Amino acid sequence: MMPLLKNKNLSNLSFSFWVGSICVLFVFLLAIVSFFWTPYDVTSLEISNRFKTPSYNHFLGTDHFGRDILSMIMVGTQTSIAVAMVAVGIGILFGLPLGLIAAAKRGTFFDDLVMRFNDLIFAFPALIIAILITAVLGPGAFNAIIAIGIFNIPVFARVARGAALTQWSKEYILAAQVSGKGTILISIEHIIPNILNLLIVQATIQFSLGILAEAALSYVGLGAQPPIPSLGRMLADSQTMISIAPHMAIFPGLFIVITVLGLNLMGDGLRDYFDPKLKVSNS
Amino acid sequence: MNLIKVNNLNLSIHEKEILKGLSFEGKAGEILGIIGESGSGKSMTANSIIKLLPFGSSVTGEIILQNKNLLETSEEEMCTIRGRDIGFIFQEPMTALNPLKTIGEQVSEVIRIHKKINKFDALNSAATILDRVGLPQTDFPSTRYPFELSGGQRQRVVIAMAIAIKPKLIIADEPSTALDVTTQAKLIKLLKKLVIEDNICLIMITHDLSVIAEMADKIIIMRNGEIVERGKINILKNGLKNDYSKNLLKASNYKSKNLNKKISNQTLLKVDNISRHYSDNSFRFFGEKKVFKAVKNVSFSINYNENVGLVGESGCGKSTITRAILGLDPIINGKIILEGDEIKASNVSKNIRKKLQVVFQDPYGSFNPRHNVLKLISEPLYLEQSQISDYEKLNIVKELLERVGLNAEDHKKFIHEFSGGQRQRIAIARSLILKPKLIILDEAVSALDVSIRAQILDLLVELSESYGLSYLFISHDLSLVKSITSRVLVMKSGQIVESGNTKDIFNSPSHAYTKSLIASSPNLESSLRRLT
Amino acid sequence: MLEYFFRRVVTLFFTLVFASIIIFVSLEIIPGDPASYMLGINAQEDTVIALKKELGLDKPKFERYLIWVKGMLIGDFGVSYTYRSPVIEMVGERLWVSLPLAIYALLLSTIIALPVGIFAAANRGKILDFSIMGFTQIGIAIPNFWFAMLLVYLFAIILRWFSAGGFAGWEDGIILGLKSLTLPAIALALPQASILARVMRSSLIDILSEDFMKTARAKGLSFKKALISHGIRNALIPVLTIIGLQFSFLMAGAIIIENVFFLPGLGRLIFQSIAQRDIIVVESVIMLLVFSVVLVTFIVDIAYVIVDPRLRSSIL
Amino acid sequence: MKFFKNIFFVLLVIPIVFSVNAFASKTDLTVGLQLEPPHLDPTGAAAGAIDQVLYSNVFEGLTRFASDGSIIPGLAKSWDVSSDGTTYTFHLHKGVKYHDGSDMDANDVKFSLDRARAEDTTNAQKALFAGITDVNVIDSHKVQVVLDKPNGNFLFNLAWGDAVIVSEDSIENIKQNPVGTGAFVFDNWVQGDRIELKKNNSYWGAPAKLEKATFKFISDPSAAFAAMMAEDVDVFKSFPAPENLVQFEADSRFKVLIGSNEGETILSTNNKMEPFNNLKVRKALAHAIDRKAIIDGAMFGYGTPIGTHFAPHHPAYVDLTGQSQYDPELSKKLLSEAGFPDGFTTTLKLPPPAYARKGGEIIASQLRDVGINVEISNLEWAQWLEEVFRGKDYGLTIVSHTEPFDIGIYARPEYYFQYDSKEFQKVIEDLTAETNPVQRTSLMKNAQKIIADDYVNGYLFQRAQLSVVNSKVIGMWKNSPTQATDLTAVYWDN
Repeated sequence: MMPLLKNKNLSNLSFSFWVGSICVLFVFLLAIVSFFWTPYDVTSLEISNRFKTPSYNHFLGTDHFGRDILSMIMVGTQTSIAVAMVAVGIGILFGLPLGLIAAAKRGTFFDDLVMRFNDLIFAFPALIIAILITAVLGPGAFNAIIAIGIFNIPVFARVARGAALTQWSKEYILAAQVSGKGTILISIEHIIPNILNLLIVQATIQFSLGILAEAALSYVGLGAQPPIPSLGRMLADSQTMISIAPHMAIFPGLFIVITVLGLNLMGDGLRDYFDPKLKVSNS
Repeated sequence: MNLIKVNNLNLSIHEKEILKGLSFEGKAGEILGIIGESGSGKSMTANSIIKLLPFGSSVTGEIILQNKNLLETSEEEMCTIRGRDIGFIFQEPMTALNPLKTIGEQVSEVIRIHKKINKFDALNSAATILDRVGLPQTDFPSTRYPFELSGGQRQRVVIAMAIAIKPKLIIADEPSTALDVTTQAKLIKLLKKLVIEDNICLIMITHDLSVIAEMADKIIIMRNGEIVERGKINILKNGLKNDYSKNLLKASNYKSKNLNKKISNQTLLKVDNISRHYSDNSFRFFGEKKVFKAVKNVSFSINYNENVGLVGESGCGKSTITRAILGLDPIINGKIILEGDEIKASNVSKNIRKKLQVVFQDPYGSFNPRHNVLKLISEPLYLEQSQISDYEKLNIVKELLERVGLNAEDHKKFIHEFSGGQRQRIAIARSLILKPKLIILDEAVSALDVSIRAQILDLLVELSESYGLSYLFISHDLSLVKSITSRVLVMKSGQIVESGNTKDIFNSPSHAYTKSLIASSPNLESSLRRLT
Repeated sequence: MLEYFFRRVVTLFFTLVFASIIIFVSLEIIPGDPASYMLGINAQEDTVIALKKELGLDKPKFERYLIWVKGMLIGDFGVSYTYRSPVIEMVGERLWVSLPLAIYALLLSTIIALPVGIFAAANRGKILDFSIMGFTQIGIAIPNFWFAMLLVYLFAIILRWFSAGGFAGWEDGIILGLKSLTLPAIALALPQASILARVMRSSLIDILSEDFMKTARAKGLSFKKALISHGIRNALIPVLTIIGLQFSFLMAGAIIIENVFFLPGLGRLIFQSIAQRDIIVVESVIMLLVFSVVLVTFIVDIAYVIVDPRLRSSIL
Repeated sequence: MKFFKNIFFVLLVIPIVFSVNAFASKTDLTVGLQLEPPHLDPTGAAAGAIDQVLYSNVFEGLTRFASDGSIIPGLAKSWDVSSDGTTYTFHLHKGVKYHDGSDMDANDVKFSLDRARAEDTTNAQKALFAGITDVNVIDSHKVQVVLDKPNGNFLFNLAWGDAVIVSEDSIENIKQNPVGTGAFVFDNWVQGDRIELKKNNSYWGAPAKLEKATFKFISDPSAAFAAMMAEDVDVFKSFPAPENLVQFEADSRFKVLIGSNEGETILSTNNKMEPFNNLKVRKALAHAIDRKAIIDGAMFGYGTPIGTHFAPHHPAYVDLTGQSQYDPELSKKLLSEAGFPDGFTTTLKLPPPAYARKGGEIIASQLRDVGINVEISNLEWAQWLEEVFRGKDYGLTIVSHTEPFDIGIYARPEYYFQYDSKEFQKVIEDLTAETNPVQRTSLMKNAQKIIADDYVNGYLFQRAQLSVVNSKVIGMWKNSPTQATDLTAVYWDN
């Protein structure tokens, strides 16, 4: 990211970017802290202490097993972030090369194949495929990653291909070809750096979608398994208790919203920054 | 009586001064030429008159159209003035029309905005107007969509919209720049005709002095938002006082120092009967594949130390030939031979590549924006078999930078820090680094302002002499070819229709197409000669 | 045109064939089978085998695939393993919930989003635009099932305006039916409306910077009129894609919302059938959803051609 | 603003308008159930949901369960047993008609029993009929059933939903259109939503008091809560969210029925797997579990602790919970003795019901306290059946065994706990052959003790039968000796 920012002024970053960054930073910080410390142990239950409303001892109250909701959220956020991040990684790892090769071989059979493959995956309702995958492999964080990751592949393939195509039509690519550089070298040396900003923006969007997807999967019980807390499962657990302990439903949901909102705002801010044409203040 | 009078017009956008104290006026039946290079503020002048300015603009001064100060007119009233009293013609005919509406709808819309008239009648009068601008209903029914028309035809539609309710003032902002010369000539004729017939005041904005010289009655030369020269058109003939305008005139009338090099009679490049077809790759069930024959059986050769021009209008197949010679696209028959080695797209050896370089048209798109100049210029060194140390690389690049007229320390900078002309110098430096035998200059100076264009052409001439280079100089502009090539090839629809000694072709073209090309290119020299 | 149409139909067909293979194979490798599920923990091994035979599960995989595909081609989707009733009937009944819900949600989101998006684009850069965009960001960030829970909590448990779930059915009148679909439709529509409003806005802003918008102004149209007569129609093209995608998303994506509100729709059917290993139902429903996605894309493409004369001629 | 007020008003009025007829004497009842039956043939699937709707309402057997779990005559008004205990002669009620108007007679009984025990039957409880060697029609209302050996459970077996009498004529469409002899006639099934029954006006016995009964399927606990609160349903059988019962108890519109059912909830243990093949480890497991915490945490206090696999409301029940008191220190000691001072790692595979999922989390936490590291994986039923039940690929699992009187499963060494005790198998063999009630009781007590001594499984609790009922509804069963919602005697009190 740094080389992208090199020639630009950070003060051009929009207000929404900073708001988003603060949200994301806050959530990430909580998640990182939870590796070392949480206010309470999330694996030990104290049934007699259940359904406590927010108080000094438990900032966000306790759940139906008497666990501290703040601690649960901290660790749950960590799970969400990990799942979504790796899923985005999968998408980039497979999608980017596919898209780059398709763009380099534009108009060929391979290109067509990649595009048809994309269409095929897009034709499946995402959640249902995720359910199928977890039904085949069994529920769990790892399989949730695969299920979400698979849908990221065509997304990145499409973005990379589209962005790379505009680069391929530019004359500097011809100049590189005239300098004897091959497709792969050109893709690495010229294409990737020039489409990186689009990829970063897409990655933040997919990241936020991944968090939502992870929440949805664990809400239906297909995400990380207990005793690992996850925000989606906390919501699922709270559902029958919403009339007795609404705080159990409100806080985990709020955290999902903050995380996703933060990432989206950041992504938007970055997009405006990279592509001033879209900036609001212009014309 | 002046139709329009602009008094001390100042414009700033976001606190930045764009226009400084402009004053000028125009009479009915008169063509006022505003000329200036990019960034001179000429387009903003036009936009100020119709008050369609970007967010954050502030204007002071007076713009008086028929006793009404437009700057004090409400937006509501401006809506009734735009289109009715002021017609506007934009530069980009390709995008100036709404793609989803027929040309008839778009022309009739102007009428319907300003006159109470039903749709049917409006469409009928639109048809008449389209006929008047040279789009007769028989050939161009008003149910056509813009995409069904060529650039020149679209520009006629834009003109039709501008003159639809016979406004007294028409502002044309670079109306012919994006068009081929033959089309441009016809459009200029049309505009002149309309000015006379409707007694219009036409403000013609352009960067091209030769266009202005051919049609304008009065002229304003702008630079950095200021008027540097003004007067009757005949001031172009020895009446210019300002240095800048003198230079501009000189550059527009560019003649290179006479080419002073000995052309070898040995063949460097031989293009032998090549063809290239494009077809859409998609699988079809019915009918044959649509095949577009971009290049049909083209043959020519270039000798050592020879500059050859290749001229043709857009879409004639020039770029296809460039790509074929560079080995980027396969050809379907024929051979391309460089110093005895055949260039095949599937496998171009490093050895061949080293002899062949290229400079492209677009000074912005020709460089990877994320690399510094050192890396950009030294990229072709990839073709050198032997390792070149970074130190050596740096020295070569520094030397080249100075050779093309830039500062040696510029190697650290990134491409966005340079102007268009400087970029083109960098592109030339890049093409020289391997000391190639042949450089293809694909519209290499077309995107540059005239004054800079002259400098680059000078540089190219000088380099070709000192390095013993051969050029294949590709251009749509005959006048450019004339000055730096000794032989010229004229191309039309994928074929070479005429070729021969540059002077001979200019003096006595034999093919009808060449004749029309020469006739329609605006010729500053002859225009000036006509002036009194 | 005919050829274009024909080619699109062929791609559509191949997509469906591949989809059917993927669906069949993945469902084959899911552990568990419907026979043992139905017979429970006291069943004897021979009973399970007998039931498998009765259900036709003893046939080779490839043969079963062919039977399934052949059946679909003639409109016979087979008989549910657990319910023993024709799949097509079950799906048909569920469609009467899912389809109205999807349309309801789509209408809601379109009716809200398009004006909001246009409004924001017309006022871009102003505080109003800024706050609208802020709201849409929040709308996108809210997980719809959580939003659904909050709706239930507020409107069903606290205010008791709506029932918390279930579907009243259409027999007792359209109003009652719509009433039970209202909360789910709102929950579904919120993120969709947010996305749509954003797309509408940015698409319109793109169009506003086009040269022809300036032409329109130069003709004497006011900003508002130029926006309406030249901007919106051009800006609608990308919006159309999103609406198309949303429709298929709403059909399938309602799965969680249907669970929250306990609506007997396709999503619930699929969930339940996977749990019961009623493979033939799962296969057919997924196939139907894939088909609807492909079909909607197809329709959107055709709609493009109708809206955009450039495309109309390029495929002639 | 006014517009919204109007809408608000309309929305308020709609339910009032529709509930006007509630003031008249109500003869229709809506019963909420969590699970929808897959189809409507009680003799063709294990799903308890089928019996929940149809048992005794639509279909009847020769004998039937009474609300207290005792066996009473059904379609057979009486029976004779031969002295060797192998031949039963059933005397059928006369004038019994199927809902399609045809007569029910001895041939139907023969058909039903022969169908259930046939080679290629798909009856989920085929074992119930395993001992039958012959079914003979003596006359139109007399049937003789011959067993290979005496079976003390035989009349009990015939009371199961899987043994109901069906007609040969209607068998083909039974899954969609069940035709029985009961007090209610199947009327309509809106799949995914509800099943409607209506009163059988030509019922052979005491006619139903309700004209119409609707079973509405609401699987989601919070939706169930809301539906009940909104009085969309009048009765919720087996209410799925015990956490919400407090609110119903506090509300005079409702009453909460807390009864017993046959669900022994146990921590099933793979007895053949290391280290659970070690008695000490199993004993350590038993002492590591705090039943009260589980009942409180998973069932919100509703449930009875058990110390063996037997229903506490059964007369022969022995309270053996003292043998496996919560004692983590003892548990750790036992683990050390067994050679696991640092504990070990095992799997806990949980089926979908809340008692298993929530109980599992609690047990995992309790076992962690004594050093046993538990990896939880949540499975769907189909997966659970494949992996755990049939594949025996598990260390621990939690499941509720809902079949009535099912201690006999411990005598099956191939059963998924893989408990193989010759002593226990002998006791069950004797019990099956024994018809003397006193002897039977003593054998049952003995059986309970053996499995408790062997700590075969962790015995957690007997599930409570929790139903929420509109306080004006009279006659709902409190207990659930079998999965049934007997509506034949239910009525509205005005």
